[in-house]
Amino acid sequence: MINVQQDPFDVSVEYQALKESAGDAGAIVTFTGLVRELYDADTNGAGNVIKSLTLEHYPGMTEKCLQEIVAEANERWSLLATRVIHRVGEMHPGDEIVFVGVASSHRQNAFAAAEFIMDYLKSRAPFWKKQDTGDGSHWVEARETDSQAIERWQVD
Amino acid sequence: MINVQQDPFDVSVEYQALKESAGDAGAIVTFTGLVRELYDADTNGAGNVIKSLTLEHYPGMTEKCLQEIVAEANERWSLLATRVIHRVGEMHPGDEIVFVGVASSHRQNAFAAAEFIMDYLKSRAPFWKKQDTGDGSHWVEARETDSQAIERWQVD
Amino acid sequence: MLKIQYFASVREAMARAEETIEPPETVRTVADLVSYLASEDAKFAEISSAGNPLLVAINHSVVDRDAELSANDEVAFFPPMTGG
Amino acid sequence: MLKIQYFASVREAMARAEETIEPPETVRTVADLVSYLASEDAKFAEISSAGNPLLVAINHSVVDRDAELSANDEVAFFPPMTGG
Repeated sequence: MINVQQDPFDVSVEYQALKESAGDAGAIVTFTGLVRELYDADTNGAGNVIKSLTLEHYPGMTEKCLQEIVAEANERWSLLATRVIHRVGEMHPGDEIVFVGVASSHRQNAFAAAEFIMDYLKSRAPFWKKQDTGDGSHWVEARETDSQAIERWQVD
Repeated sequence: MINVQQDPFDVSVEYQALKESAGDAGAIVTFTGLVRELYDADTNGAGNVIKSLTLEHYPGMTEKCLQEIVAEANERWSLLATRVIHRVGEMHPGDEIVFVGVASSHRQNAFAAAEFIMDYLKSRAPFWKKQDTGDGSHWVEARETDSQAIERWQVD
Repeated sequence: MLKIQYFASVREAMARAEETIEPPETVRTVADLVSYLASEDAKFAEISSAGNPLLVAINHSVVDRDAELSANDEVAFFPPMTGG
Repeated sequence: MLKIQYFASVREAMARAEETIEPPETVRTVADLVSYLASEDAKFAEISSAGNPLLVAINHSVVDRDAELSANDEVAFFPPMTGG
């Protein structure tokens, strides 16, 4: 299940849905990404307090891209269920932006698949963040570490 | 927070507690281990349907061991909050046995720390599983893959 | 006819989200299209100048500059993704 | 005086969870203790025979066979862990 939505989501609802649709799962890994109040020095909001974050996406391409990432994860690891939710629109510190949940028979597969989905989502899915620090807003720059993160998943 | 308990736990309560105690977290990873009905051919319950599972532990050593694992994870990755719960006693298929939750500023640290804690918990914490397949019960044998899993975390 | 879309910082710089254009027949690849748009619009010339990471998608898939264009393609320009 | 504890399959095979023993003074290391217990109890001899993975902890820490024992140590014997 893949959702791109304005509305907040509820991690407990998503966990239960994952558990119920997974059948005989031995391992469930969830990742939740949240809006942080303080951005690091290595992003261009260096040390600033974030008042709000606006997420833009490319409707149509986003869903296609997330489906491809999840299909690839299903092919690499035997997954019993997956859920990916990404919010768009305006959010504030403490808000949950993204949820990735994976159920599998074994923990190694569940961990690997959840991290794989997040790594590809970060660098390949067409989402863009703009942050407002109170004295003007600016687009978040892509992190070098995020494009490097997907290299280890690449099979020659 | 580390708990070894007979009682079931509630993943949503644990997630919320983690989020609240973490402060300005950017990433929360949770792992939940569940009792599977069907064990794999590579364990000695080969292909059998599990009726129940009984978890024994070594009170005192278990808590000490989990505290050491969590302390090591905190030292390696900058974590904002961790929660580890392991149930003991009798459980049934679908029941949640173990919960590991980690909050951090960045996703890579949260994923690595959660998987590290689970890998060490599996091979180093004194828990033992006995499964009842209806025609007698037997102790689960340790998996080679579990003792191998911790090798990659070892720094020379 | 090509449907052009702009996203995020590119959309703001171009001051428009989309447009439909009819480039000359010599425009066959993404590289050709980028040169053509840069020649038509100073803003696009700046956005697509060397050193600025500009991604291109044709019909919802990211492509290289040597990808070929077909009639009625949807071509999107945007900066590196920063979701998650 | 040593407090000995047995867990899981080892506990079942020994048919007891714990006991307090007073080994002879020649028992200085874990290896000495294993030999001594094996000489006293055929069940322990089987459990600790070559090929059977038997772990040992002193005062809640897993140790090697050459670890030295002290008076009043809590020594536990158990199979490889299978939690999680």
